[in-house]
Amino acid sequence: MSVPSVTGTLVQIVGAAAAGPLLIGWTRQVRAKLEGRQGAGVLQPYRDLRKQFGRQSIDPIGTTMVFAVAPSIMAATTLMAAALVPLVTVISPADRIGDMFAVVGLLLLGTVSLVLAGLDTGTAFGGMGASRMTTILALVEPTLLVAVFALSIPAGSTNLAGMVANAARRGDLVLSPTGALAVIALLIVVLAETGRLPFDNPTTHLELTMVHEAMILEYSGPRLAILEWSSGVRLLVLTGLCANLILPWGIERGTGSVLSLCVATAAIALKVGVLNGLVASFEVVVAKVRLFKVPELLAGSFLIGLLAVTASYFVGSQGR
Amino acid sequence: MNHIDLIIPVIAPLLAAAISLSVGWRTVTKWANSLAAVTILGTGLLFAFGTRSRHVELFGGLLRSDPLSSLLLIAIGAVGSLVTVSSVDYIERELSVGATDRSDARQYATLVPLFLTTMVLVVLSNNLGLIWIAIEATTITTAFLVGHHRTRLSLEATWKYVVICSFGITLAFLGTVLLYFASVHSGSSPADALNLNTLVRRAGRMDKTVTRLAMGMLLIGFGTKAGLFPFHTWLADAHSQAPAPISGLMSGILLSVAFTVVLRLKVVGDAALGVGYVRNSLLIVGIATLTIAVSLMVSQRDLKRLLAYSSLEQMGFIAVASAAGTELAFVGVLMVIVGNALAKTVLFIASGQLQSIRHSTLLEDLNGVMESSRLLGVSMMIGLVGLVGLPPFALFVGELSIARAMVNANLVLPLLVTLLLLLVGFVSLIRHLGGMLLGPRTADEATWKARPSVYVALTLGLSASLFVGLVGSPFSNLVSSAAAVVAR
Amino acid sequence: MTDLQSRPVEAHRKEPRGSRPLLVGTSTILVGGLSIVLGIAAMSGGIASVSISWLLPFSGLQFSADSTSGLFLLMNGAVGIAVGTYSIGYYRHSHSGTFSLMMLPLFLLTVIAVLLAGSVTTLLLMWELMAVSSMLLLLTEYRKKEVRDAAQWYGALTQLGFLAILVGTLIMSGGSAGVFSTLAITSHHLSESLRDLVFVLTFIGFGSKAGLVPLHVWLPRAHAEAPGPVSAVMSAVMAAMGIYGIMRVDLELLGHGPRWWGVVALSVGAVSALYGALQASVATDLKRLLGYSTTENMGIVVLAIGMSMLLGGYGQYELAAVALVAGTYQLLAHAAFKTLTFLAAGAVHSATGLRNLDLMGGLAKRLPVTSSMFAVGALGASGLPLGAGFVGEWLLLQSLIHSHFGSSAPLEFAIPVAVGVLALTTGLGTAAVVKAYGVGFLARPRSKGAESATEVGLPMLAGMAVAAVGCLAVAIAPALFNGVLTSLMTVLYRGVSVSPPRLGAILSIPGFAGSTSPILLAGSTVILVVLAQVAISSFGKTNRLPNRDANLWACGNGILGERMQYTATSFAEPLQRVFDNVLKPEVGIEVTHYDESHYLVERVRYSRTIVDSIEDRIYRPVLRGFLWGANLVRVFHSGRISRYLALGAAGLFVVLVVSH
Amino acid sequence: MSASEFTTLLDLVASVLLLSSVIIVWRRDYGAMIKLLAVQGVAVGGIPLVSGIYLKDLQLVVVGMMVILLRGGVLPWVLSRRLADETAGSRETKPLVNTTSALFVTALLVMVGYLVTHPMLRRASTPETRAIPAAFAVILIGVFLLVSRKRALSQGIGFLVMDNGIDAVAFLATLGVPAIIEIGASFDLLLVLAILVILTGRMHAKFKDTDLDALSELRD
Repeated sequence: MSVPSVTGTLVQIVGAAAAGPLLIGWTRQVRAKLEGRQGAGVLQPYRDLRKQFGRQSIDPIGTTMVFAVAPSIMAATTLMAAALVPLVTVISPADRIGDMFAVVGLLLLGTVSLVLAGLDTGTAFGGMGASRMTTILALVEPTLLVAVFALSIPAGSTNLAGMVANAARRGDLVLSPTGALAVIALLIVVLAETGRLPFDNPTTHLELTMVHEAMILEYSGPRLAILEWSSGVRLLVLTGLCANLILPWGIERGTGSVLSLCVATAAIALKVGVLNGLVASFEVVVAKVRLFKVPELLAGSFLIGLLAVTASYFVGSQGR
Repeated sequence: MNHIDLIIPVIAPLLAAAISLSVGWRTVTKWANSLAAVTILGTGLLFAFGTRSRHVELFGGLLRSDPLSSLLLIAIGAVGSLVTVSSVDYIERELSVGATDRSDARQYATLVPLFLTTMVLVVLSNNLGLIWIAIEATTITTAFLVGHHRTRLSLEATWKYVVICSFGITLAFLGTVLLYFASVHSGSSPADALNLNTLVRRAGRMDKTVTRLAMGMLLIGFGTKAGLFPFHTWLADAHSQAPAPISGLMSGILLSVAFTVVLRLKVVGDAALGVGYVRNSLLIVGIATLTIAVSLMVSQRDLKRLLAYSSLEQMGFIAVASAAGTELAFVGVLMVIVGNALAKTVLFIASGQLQSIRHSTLLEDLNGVMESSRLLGVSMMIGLVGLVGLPPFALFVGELSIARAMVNANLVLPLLVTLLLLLVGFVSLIRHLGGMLLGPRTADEATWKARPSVYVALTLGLSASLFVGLVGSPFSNLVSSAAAVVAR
Repeated sequence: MTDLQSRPVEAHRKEPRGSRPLLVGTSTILVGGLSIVLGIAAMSGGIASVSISWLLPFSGLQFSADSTSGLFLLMNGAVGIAVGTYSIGYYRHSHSGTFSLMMLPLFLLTVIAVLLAGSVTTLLLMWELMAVSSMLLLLTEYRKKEVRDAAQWYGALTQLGFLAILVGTLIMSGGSAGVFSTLAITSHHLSESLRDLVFVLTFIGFGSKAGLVPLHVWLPRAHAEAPGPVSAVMSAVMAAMGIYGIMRVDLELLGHGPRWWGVVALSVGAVSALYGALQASVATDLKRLLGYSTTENMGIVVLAIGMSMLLGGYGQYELAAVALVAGTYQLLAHAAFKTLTFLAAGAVHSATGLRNLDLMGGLAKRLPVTSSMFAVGALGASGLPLGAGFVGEWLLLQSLIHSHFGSSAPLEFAIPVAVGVLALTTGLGTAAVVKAYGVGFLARPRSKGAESATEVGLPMLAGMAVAAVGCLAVAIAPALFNGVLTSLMTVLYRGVSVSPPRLGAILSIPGFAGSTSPILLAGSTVILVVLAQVAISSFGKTNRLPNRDANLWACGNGILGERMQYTATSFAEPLQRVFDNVLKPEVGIEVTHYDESHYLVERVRYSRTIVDSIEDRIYRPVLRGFLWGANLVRVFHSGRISRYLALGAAGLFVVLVVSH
Repeated sequence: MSASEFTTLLDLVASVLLLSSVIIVWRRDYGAMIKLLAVQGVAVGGIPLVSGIYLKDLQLVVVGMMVILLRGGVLPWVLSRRLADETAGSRETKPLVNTTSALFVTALLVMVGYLVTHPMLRRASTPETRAIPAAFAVILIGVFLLVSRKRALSQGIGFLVMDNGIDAVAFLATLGVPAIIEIGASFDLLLVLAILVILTGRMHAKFKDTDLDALSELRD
């Protein structure tokens, strides 16, 4: 466990934790501009967080520990993911602790805790959000795993560092049939997982359409702040992962110098920024699909992932 | 050396019958009947485990005793003892409610030991003609036992019983005649041309076509009494209308006794015609019998008919099993016979108790047995476990041995078919009997009390089956050597 | 799913019943202890083979044990101890018969005997004894119709399975008593087609015990209707015996077979896993849900075994070992978490009289310990990290990902499908346990029974605690099982030297990249959660405002009623809609019109019941076919003597014709 | 007795056997049927009697006398006792097969009898064995009667015809089975017939009819 590798990991964690809200602000700002609005500025999420943290915590009557702990689990799993996903460096010591399955599982664990919190309130909204979220997550997971599977075959490993390193080494992974298909599938899933359009509208409070917001309707104060912050970090981590799989350029690959770390950080910031800008623009032009259309979308992405795997067997078999 | 003791098991029940006929239904009658049955059991045990040679003959080979006949004597004696003991309670109960009168009781007490005599004679005869006479005599002695109740239904059952059985048995006589013809023409002396040993010895030289015809007639003819297709149609009616102890005797042992005749004939047939003919006949007849039995069990509504068809099922099963023809197969067959005899007798005795309380044999009327009498319910439950071939009872050992033998004889396909049919029977039995025993009670009545003698009979029957199924020697040695008698 | 009416709380009806539960519980614990001792002895190779010729006439008994038996013995023992402790408390309240009570330790004894069986005939006898004793256990509350129905289904399918095993193993042994040690050699001399037949038959037979689709139909019924401790042993121990059989006969004794064996096992496992998970995710009866989850998990195990067979067939023994370890580990995990969840479900039933999730709710407050126990078990069942089910699934995915089947294109397609199926299974399984815990234990009570529940007694809690410790051990300390699994490999892969996956603090597979560390994941996550909690509460502190209780948001409509909560049915509705084509729910719409006019509707009644569609599609037609055939025979037997005589005459003619 | 006389006598016996059976199928009047049955019984007994005289075998003569007594006398007498109590009419009113078809079937059965017994003739062709086909046809006609008649009494008659046929086969093929067996079998037959007659009586008392179609309450 060398100093540079530990530094890289720490940079990742701290950076992700710090920049999560910024990313939310950025996407909102992009949307506002594209919709012809002024927008609240990219730093608005930080201001929101400060306000929320200053508020009094409220325990809704009848809720249990689950409700109280869920935000913390959400935050903890998100941070774990930030540590495990190679955003800045591929030589992280955390890499051996958990591979892609662990990351997927951890994120799922966070979502599950939120679902339970939604059920714990015993309101119709909480139950509704929980039920819808459960349906989505049950369907998201296969797609996610198949996409990961596709990408891990050329890399020969399910550890993310290995996958990203492989992408960096090959350079043209995203252009190969496997890579392209897998990344498309992965992107669709990330949108679903992070509650973006067309799966969930992150800004809605209409009971007919909301999913994520319905579950956290009873939260307020510091707990809500933690939740909002976590979802920002999540978005960052997942889009960052996608970005690095598509364009692994600039990532730290073991030289260990301060310069290369800085370059890597800048690169990932740029990549995430651009990617999310694209996502935001995409969100402007699409509408949320009906809840019962969601499975179709996910089935489609599952199929794409499956094709990616098959392609990887036939195309990638010479490479192994 | 003259083994005059061979006629003891024939004489003892005859004496009992004479006593019953002369004095009617009295205490001495009851004792005499039970004693006669116990004597059969005792002589059976003596022949089987005594010090002298196990193969002996009497009257120039007319009667003989070998391990197979000893085993069957034991079975007849055991079932007979259980039945005669429980008959006491049965008849007393009927007398007390006026369901029967004293003259019918006398008839009953006379015919039961006569029936035992005829079965013993079948088992001990070594002459096909004598066997035929004895088998036909079982029909004669049981006709009025089946018709004991003199109701319209029992009359119907008796008529069918007598006509169908006589028809079938008459064909067996034709077969006997034809075999005699073949035997005489192969050089046997007319006096012992029908002696089974002679038949086996001469089999090679007998005319094939005539023998085939004769064997066919004999199989379906004696198969009648064993409840085999196509003459199985009398069975359920007779068993369901007969008084419960008689059903127990018929279902538990008469069928098996008749079946061992088929087994002994199989030896002759195999020697004369090669293994194919009898084997295929047994397979066809056995599977047909099984199919019919389980089909009629599926939606059966009458307890005694259900039990009767279960006997039919067992007969079909052992017919198929006999096709394998090895010693292990016959070991299995004999274990099935023993296990079925004990379990079936217990269940029939218990169902007699149920019938006398609820005045019905319909399953829907006999619900909630466990609730009404824990002891009766539990013994029927164990009887059921023993009947469907679950361990640790004798039938399980039988099924296991049969499966082994049939695999060994490359009869995997018939085995699979048979087992699937048995599965249908299994499901029907646990469905109907399970529901009857465990289901809720609709009748409003106090807890039942039966006589201790009934419980003694039930307990003895079950423990015997458990012992036979679990522990090996000395009983298993007897079964092995009995199987060796008819094995190739 | 079916009984929406609340059952009266029968649990408290009977008075405590003296020392008998204590006796039963203690003897169960003792049998469990015996099993563990035997297991350890077998593991260390210390059990000499014994043969008893005077029992079981004509076949004799033969006992021996190796590490495969040892592993299952240990598992059986551990479950026995947990269940034994639990049942001391449970039977004190239950109204079950004394007879079936006594069967609990006997049942475990028969399981031990199955595991020690050293010949085909011994195995068959013990297997059937196990079936009988489990049947009697299942019939504990025989007065209920559902229990009798469940017993019927169980009886029929277990007997079907037994017959398949009977024929299969006997073909393998060539009709002999079949001592295992010689069979392993002689079975290779069988012809190809016979070996195939053996495989198919034994796979069917053992699969029915493991509850694999389509022979699973007994399982949700039986597991739902049996008392809590019985469901626990049936699911954790008896279902695993099906896997034991597959391992013992199909892997060890039969040895390598053609590749399609592996494909069959793989497919059956995948279908079972998916179907079980799907049914579990829409079930509303808690124990039925857990029952389907057994099918799901056994499916995963068989999938792993199939994968192992396939990999072995392609000579990739390292990965084959990984797959086999994955399956075995999943089996261990299943034993731990399913014991726990069934015991907790039994505790809930005993405290509330409820099994229907739609009527539960609010139990986390009323049964705090039971609820957290259930949560631990449910986490294990979900397959998420930190839970008991994670390690097994991780290993299985690894073996899938690294497998490579050269030229076989169909397999190249099959593997990603298997991954997808596994993932979908995990997703649905997670949905199922989220529903079970979220709807059943959280929020507010939906019925009187749930409202008045009080925590169960100490023995039951202790029993659950034992199982919970097992769950934790499986979840975070796979290193504990390293030795056990390694020795298992040596038995099942005789003659092939493989290095099994290393299950240390970090899991890794020799020769392949990829690792994960359950213990570090769990540790750091827990630390982070604690830190986050501290952060939240310290922010609250700086403002010096204490937490405030507040009413739930009811759209300004006053207080929320219990009826406004989501139920298990409504929770699963979207999923059910997605899988409509598979589940085929029965929908009934009943419209009542006003008498005056047909155009005015007074009331519309809508009902939607989920039935087991396999039961509906496969079993009902088969049963109908049987009944139809039986009816033909019945109609022929019309009671007319002339017809009977004609039948006999026809027989006579056949004889006449055949004889020529 | 010369060999040709013996052959003629046996041929006569065979003709009587066959003819009586055919007429039994033809007739529906019980009285006539029973008389024919008695004739048939005498014919069956005639076989050992004739053979005994021809072979100068006293035992066969005795057996023949006994058979004539039993089948020609006792059994028909038992049946006719029953007939006397019959009030539902002394005719088989509604057989399952009408007379024309029945006769046609009988013709077929005679042919079958010849075909079946063909191998026995091949084996040993003596005057006795040449008559076997006729006896065999009688058996089959008996079976046919048993199956096609619906009244209790006519089933008894059919049964007896069949048994006569078998006994005839026995005597023709082998000059009879050993005496002890012949006696036992005859005794059995007598008892069975007695039982049938008693049962017919009871049936009559219960049902006021002996139509066997009424006997179909026992079924599943």
